[in-house]
Amino acid sequence: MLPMLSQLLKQMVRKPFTNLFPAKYAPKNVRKYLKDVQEGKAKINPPVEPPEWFRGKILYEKEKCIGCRSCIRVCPAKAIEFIEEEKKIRIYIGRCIFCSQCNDVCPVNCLHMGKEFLLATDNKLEENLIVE
Amino acid sequence: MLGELLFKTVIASIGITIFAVIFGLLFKGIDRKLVARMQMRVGPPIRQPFLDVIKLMSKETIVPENAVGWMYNLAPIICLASSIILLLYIPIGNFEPLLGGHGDIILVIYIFLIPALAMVAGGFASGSPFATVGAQREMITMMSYEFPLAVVIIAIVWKLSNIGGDIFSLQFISSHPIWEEVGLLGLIGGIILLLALVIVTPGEVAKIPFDVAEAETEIAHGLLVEYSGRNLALFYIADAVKMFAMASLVVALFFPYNLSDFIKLDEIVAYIADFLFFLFKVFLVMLFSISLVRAGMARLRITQVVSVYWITITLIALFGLVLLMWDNQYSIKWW
Amino acid sequence: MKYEVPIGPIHPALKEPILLKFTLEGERIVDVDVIASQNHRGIEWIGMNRNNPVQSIYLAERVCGICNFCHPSCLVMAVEEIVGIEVPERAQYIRVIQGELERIHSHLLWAGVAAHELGFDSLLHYVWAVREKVMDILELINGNRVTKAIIMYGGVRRDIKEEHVPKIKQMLNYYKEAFGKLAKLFLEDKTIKMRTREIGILKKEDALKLATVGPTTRASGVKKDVRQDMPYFAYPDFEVKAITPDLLTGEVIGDTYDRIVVRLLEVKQSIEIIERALDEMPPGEILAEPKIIKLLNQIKKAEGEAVGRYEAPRGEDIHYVKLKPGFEYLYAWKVRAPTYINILSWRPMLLDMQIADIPIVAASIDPCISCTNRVIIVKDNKEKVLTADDLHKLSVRKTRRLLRC
Amino acid sequence: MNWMQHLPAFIIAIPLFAAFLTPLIDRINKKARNAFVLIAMAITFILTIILFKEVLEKDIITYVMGAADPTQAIPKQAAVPIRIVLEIDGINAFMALISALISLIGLIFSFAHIEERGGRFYTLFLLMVVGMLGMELTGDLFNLFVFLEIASIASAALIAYEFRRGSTTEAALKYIIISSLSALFVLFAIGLLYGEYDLLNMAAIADAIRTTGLSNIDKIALILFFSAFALKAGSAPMHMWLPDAYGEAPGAISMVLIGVTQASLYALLRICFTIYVDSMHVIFPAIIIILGLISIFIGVTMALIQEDVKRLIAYAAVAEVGYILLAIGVGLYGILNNEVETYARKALQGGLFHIFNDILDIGLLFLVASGIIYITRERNLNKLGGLAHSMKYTSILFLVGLAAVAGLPPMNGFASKIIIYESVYKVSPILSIVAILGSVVMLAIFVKIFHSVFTGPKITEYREVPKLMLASMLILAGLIIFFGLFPDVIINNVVNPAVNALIENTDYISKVMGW
Amino acid sequence: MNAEEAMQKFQQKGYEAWISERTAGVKNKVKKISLWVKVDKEKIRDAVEYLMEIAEEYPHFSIISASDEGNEIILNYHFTLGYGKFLEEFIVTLKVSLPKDDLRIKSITNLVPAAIFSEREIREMVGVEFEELPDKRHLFLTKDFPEGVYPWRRDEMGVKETNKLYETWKEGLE
Amino acid sequence: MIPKAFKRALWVFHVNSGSCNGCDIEIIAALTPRYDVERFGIRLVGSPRHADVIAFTGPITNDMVDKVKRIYEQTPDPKVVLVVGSCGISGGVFHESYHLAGPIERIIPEAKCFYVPGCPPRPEAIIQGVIKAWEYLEEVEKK
Ligand code: SF4
Ligand code: SF4
Ligand code: SF4
Ligand code: SF4
Ligand code: SF4
Ligand code: SF4
Ligand code: SF4
Ligand code: SF4
Repeated sequence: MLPMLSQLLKQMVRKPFTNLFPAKYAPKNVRKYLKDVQEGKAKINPPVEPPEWFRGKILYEKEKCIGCRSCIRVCPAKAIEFIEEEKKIRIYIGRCIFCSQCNDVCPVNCLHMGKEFLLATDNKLEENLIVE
Repeated sequence: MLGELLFKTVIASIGITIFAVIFGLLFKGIDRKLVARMQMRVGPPIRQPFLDVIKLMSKETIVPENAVGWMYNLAPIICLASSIILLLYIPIGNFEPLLGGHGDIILVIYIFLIPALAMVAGGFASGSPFATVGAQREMITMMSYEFPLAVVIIAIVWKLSNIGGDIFSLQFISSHPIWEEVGLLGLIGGIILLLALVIVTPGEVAKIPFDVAEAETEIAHGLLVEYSGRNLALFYIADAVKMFAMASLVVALFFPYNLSDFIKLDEIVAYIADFLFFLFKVFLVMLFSISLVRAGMARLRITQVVSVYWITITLIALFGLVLLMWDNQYSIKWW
Repeated sequence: MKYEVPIGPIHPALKEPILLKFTLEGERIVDVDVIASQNHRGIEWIGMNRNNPVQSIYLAERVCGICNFCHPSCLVMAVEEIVGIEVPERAQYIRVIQGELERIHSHLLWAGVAAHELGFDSLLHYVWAVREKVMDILELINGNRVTKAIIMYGGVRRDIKEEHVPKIKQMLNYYKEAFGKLAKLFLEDKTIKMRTREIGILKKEDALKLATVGPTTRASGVKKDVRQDMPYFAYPDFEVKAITPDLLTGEVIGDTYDRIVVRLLEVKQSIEIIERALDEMPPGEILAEPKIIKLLNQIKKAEGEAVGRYEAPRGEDIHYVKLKPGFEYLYAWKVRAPTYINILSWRPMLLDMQIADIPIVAASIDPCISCTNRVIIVKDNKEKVLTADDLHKLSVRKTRRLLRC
Repeated sequence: MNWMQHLPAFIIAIPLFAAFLTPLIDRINKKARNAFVLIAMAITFILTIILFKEVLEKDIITYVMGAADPTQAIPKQAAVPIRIVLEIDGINAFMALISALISLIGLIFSFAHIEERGGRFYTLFLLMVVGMLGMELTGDLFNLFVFLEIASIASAALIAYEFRRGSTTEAALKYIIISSLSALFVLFAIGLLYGEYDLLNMAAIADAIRTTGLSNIDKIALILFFSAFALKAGSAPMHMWLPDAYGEAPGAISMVLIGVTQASLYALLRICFTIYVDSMHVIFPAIIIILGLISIFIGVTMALIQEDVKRLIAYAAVAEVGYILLAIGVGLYGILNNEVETYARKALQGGLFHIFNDILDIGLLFLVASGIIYITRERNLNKLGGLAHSMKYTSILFLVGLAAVAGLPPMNGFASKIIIYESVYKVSPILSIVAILGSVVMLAIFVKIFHSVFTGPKITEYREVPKLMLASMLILAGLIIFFGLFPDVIINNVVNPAVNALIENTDYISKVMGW
Repeated sequence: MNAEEAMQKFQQKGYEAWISERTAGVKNKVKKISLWVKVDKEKIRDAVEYLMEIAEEYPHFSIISASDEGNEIILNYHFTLGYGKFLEEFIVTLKVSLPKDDLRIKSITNLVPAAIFSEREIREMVGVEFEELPDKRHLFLTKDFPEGVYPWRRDEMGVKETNKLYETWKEGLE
Repeated sequence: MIPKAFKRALWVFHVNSGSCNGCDIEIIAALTPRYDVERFGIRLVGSPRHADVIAFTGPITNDMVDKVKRIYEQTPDPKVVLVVGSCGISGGVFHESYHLAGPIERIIPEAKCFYVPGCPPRPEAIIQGVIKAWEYLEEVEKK
């Protein structure tokens, strides 16, 4: 009649399914914790491993780019801007929708999807979010 | 004498308030943790309710412009105060209830209504349609569970009246566990009554499947929809205290046994052991009648709440009562 | 008291951006109105005025983030028909697998949300924990848990590699096991039954008249499924049969419970389809024209119109596309998501039900207002001047309320 | 002290004279009239207190109108009392105290809004008080009938006081018909008894019945008395006139009318407990209990569907009468079964205490409702709303009344109801359960009214009710809370003497008969 | 009844009708069939009624789409027929051309209740007036959307300016 | 004054202001066992009055402007805004549509926003957005 009850009692004694990213509970002092992590004193539980084809923050090999603007033409979000002076491009990650279409179209393969995805910020134009 | 009395009252009320808030929130934390573990999650730390309360206290307290200000602000205070007062009447471990005395069992039933009423008043006072729907639902729920609850309590009292004494006091009831006064039929009756009370419990503390008044997905927290900051914190604590008190009441009515009744212990040790044992009993009651039930069921509709309580549970409880009554005539001892 | 409860307005995406206004009397629903401007993002307009067809694939993907494979598929099929692009066989199979993976994820998501609407959070957590498995597979083969970005005119953009196959198979086995448990938890639970049986009934005639689609219509006994009636991709090879609740329960009532049954059975069906597709998948190319710029020029020259149809998890998707030579954009584009048409069925389902039923009945067509459908208080304009007439109305309302509850 | 001997006579005489003087003073000055009426009423009230104390100390007091030795009930030359005799024991002193108190409060309330044609109003008011007190103090059946008639006629006139609203006249007519009907019953019953025993004095009749046993005529008389007083007390199923009368009466009259109905209740008590108790069949308490349950049920369910504030409260009053009947019935049942100490005493305690509480609680609600009607000129619940924004004190007072009626601690309603619950379950647990449930439903009803009248958006700006109104409500609320907090004080000092009087009925007879 | 027969029936009735096809499937090749019927704007209700008459089950209404062709607006009423059985379904599209100077047409909601959303949408998006349409509020556009602007039109009544709000996001908040 | 406990008990009100649902389902996913943000004291609440964080998903459509403003007003101070998804940050794929009213900081300039880019972002990224908010709250705490 209430099949969930027995299921719950079973699950209660089982190990939780949770991936403890970044720590089990909220640390008392986040900034100290993050500093400790940088200094190697504390450990961060890693996020679920992203797979091989993961579409994260774009990597751009600027030297290889020939300024053909194909990527700009196909980008559905207009996340790519052409820098006239350098004949290169600039990608705004805050606009990008991670479709990787620019990767496919680039004739010289200078764009790749990286694996970085922890991009949260309070400044949407910060350095980390602009790829040149 | 008056001075002493006053002094005692003040100390007692401060003491009981601190006790109620701490243990209420602690058990709420345990409840949340338990439910989280049942759902394969890690869940919040056990101290989370304390954090929630501290946070809410520091937040802005908005009074919506359609609300009746004084009532809107008064409701949470009354709600919390009456929840705390409950604990003055309920025996805790080996400690006698601070206020107890004649008639407190009925008093407790009524005091249980007051937090709910305060919430209803608060809901009406907030002047939002969702709060109004919530308040109406709360009233209906209240009327529904009160019936079986009354049956259970009266049945116990009626049974105990055979032995005489101050039967309308909780202290008396908990020092004369019903199980010792009944024969086989009465034992079954007692178990049935316990079952009814266990089902009344989630209704009394407004938890799934009877939390229609606050149904989040339906009416966005209903009654509480307009509350914020300090007021919300008071309701939050009141909810926790009420949950603790209700579980304690179940313990007092049906499982009043103390450890020291079975094992010989020193006085102080006995008090401590009994208290811990009491907490353990409360924990068990909460696990089965609140945590497990709220995790394991879907919310009912208000009409279903009414029919479950008025028909199903009341019939069950009445059946228990009838068994207890027969028990006198066809007494078969079970021990 | 008669009062209006707005549900939404945070609705969802696509074609069906919604604010529902329920008129209630006490707890009973007496009228339902739909206001849909909240979520309108002008998708067709963007496709017709700003985007080239390749960009529009990603736009179509975001008509709805939940089933983000169906809209692009629909668009792609229509354009392929006009331009006359032949899709490689392996790509057809990959499309089927993607579509069915999405169906599993979407139905499980729905099941969780439905449980949540019933106040049954443990079930939400359980189902979503189970769902993580398919999310992992989707991330594995697509690179993102949600948006797939996989389909392209003339094929798919990424292959399913050898090393992926065992992982997918393992997932399928996991789901075969989980299915029994899910069915038990959903279909045997007394409280769920109390809340869904005989609730939100859509009769077969209404289902036909209101042109409902997908599980909503199948639960009412209409055997309608694009995969069966007019198969696309590689579906003709699988001979899919439309699922109706009588397969399990022996009768069709058309209530919310039946909709749960249909969706659960469809999960099972999807598992079988994926299994066969993996086994039978032919080798070969996956994209007819890998050069995107060339492809764009080819589409730019094409002329014609076509209708793309796709059986999405929530029902049939339709895209009408018209191309004209020399036109950089789609000349005309009309998107019809399933919820667009299913929403009409709320009215017959909800009339005379209670407030408590709104969430689950509304969710039962899987409108993707799902978790967003928490009711938000939209307060009346602050300076509301009450006239004598208003007061009269107020009193009439109150009378009714008092008489009723 | 000599004048103390005449105390009972003064209690009736003072308001009676005041009633006749009021129109005269009214001609001179309205303020003076008000002061005069107030003083008369206050004196009466003080006298009832003194009387009560006297009864406590001296036991039963008898007073014979116009006799040389007014305390001697039976004149030397006769074997039985023959003149107009006032006989006071715990129970009627208790009732008189309540009646006088409630009249005083009602009067204060009335000052706030009765100005125009006030002379007539206050005369009627005082006459009603006279009737009520007379009924409660007399020891003679025929006098009882006379006072009953005085009270009925005065009340009917008061109900029709706001005759410009047509419905008041209708209610008054209904009331007068019902009253005459019951008076007729009473008169008939008196006639029967007089014919049989040649007696009118209650104690004497009781004595006679006791010695001769219950004859068929006695039985018929009992049934007649019973129906008449139950009708006047507003017990279901004879309650239909009550909502009309209470609902249409102006201001505080609704409240004082409760006193009048309770005077009938007193008469019922007197008949059952004093006259018939020894030879009564247990069917009678059973009937009383059943009537009590029906009253609770009907009161609650009918209250649920009312739209008029005062009518709604009137139905709540029916339910409250039900509680009283329930307790009294159980008490009587216990006495008949010789279970006095186990539960009958307790039940009677609860019942009598509840008489007091009922009048305070329902009275407070009536006053609040009248205040609201006075301010808003609106009595339909559906058209009221949002008053708490502007009438803070009134709404708080309403909350007090609400909690009291619903029997929530720490109000007096709880104190008496708990005694009722604790005693009646002995007869059957179901009685307690129904009683508890009745209060919970009542609570829900009043919360709903509270919502529809006081909360919600502000519709119109209103002022608070006048100060005098607030003052009278405050007195009631103060009493309610005091009784709730210290129920023992009241039970021991006020209720218990009355209970004793009911239980020890022979004392009454023997004292009056001069044994 | 298959698409061929339906086409003949419509042709007999004097409508211009034709069929387009597309193959699908890998091992099991099947045909997806669309039937297109040209309908005069006065006859739209007749055509829908006729459709209902020849269909075995209630014809499934899908959507109305629109395209702006310069001087005229073409409305396409998409239906599907013969659903429920493997491979028997086909699409029927009724094409109606409306001259821009008289954008009025009869509503079909009395025949097909499901069309109400579609008609409301077409009404607000391209400015076609549906006679006897029971509900004339906006469906997707806000209530205060400017009068006389129809997003799907390609003439001067369409939306010409693109929304520049999101172009300035880069410059920060000014 | 913000107490230390504040950041460990954030209650979130989620507003879909025109999103495609992609981000919304990831927010829900963050609540479910795999990610379980309740560990951090985070709860999704049904009324803005209870909220400390308002999570917006999607670009703001014309019709949502009022509602967004009102919800922001109804939320008691202190509060922060979490913008989940690229389209909320910059319009993403929907930019230039006639029916959009601009990014959130145009509508409520005084809000303190945290952005989580991604389309949709992974639940972990949303958690990281919360971590950013914690850091900010800690800074405010000090003052
Ligand atoms: S990934 Fe897509 S959205 Fe991002 S820059 Fe490349 S094409 Fe544009
Ligand atoms: S397509 Fe590649 S080469 Fe061309 S501009 Fe973009 S990045 Fe540079
Ligand atoms: S698809 Fe429809 S609802 Fe969605 S944005 Fe485009 S026009 Fe609006
Ligand atoms: S199921 Fe329907 S609404 Fe959802 S994404 Fe797919 S096509 Fe869109
Ligand atoms: S129907 Fe719901 S899930 Fe599907 S696209 Fe629309 S909003 Fe999203
Ligand atoms: S309820 Fe779920 S699907 Fe709907 S918007 Fe929220 S997250 Fe997305
Ligand atoms: S969307 Fe609403 S109902 Fe669903 S989890 Fe969130 S707050 Fe609860
Ligand atoms: S960011 Fe992407 S996934 Fe998220 S709501 Fe916007 S379009 Fe959808």
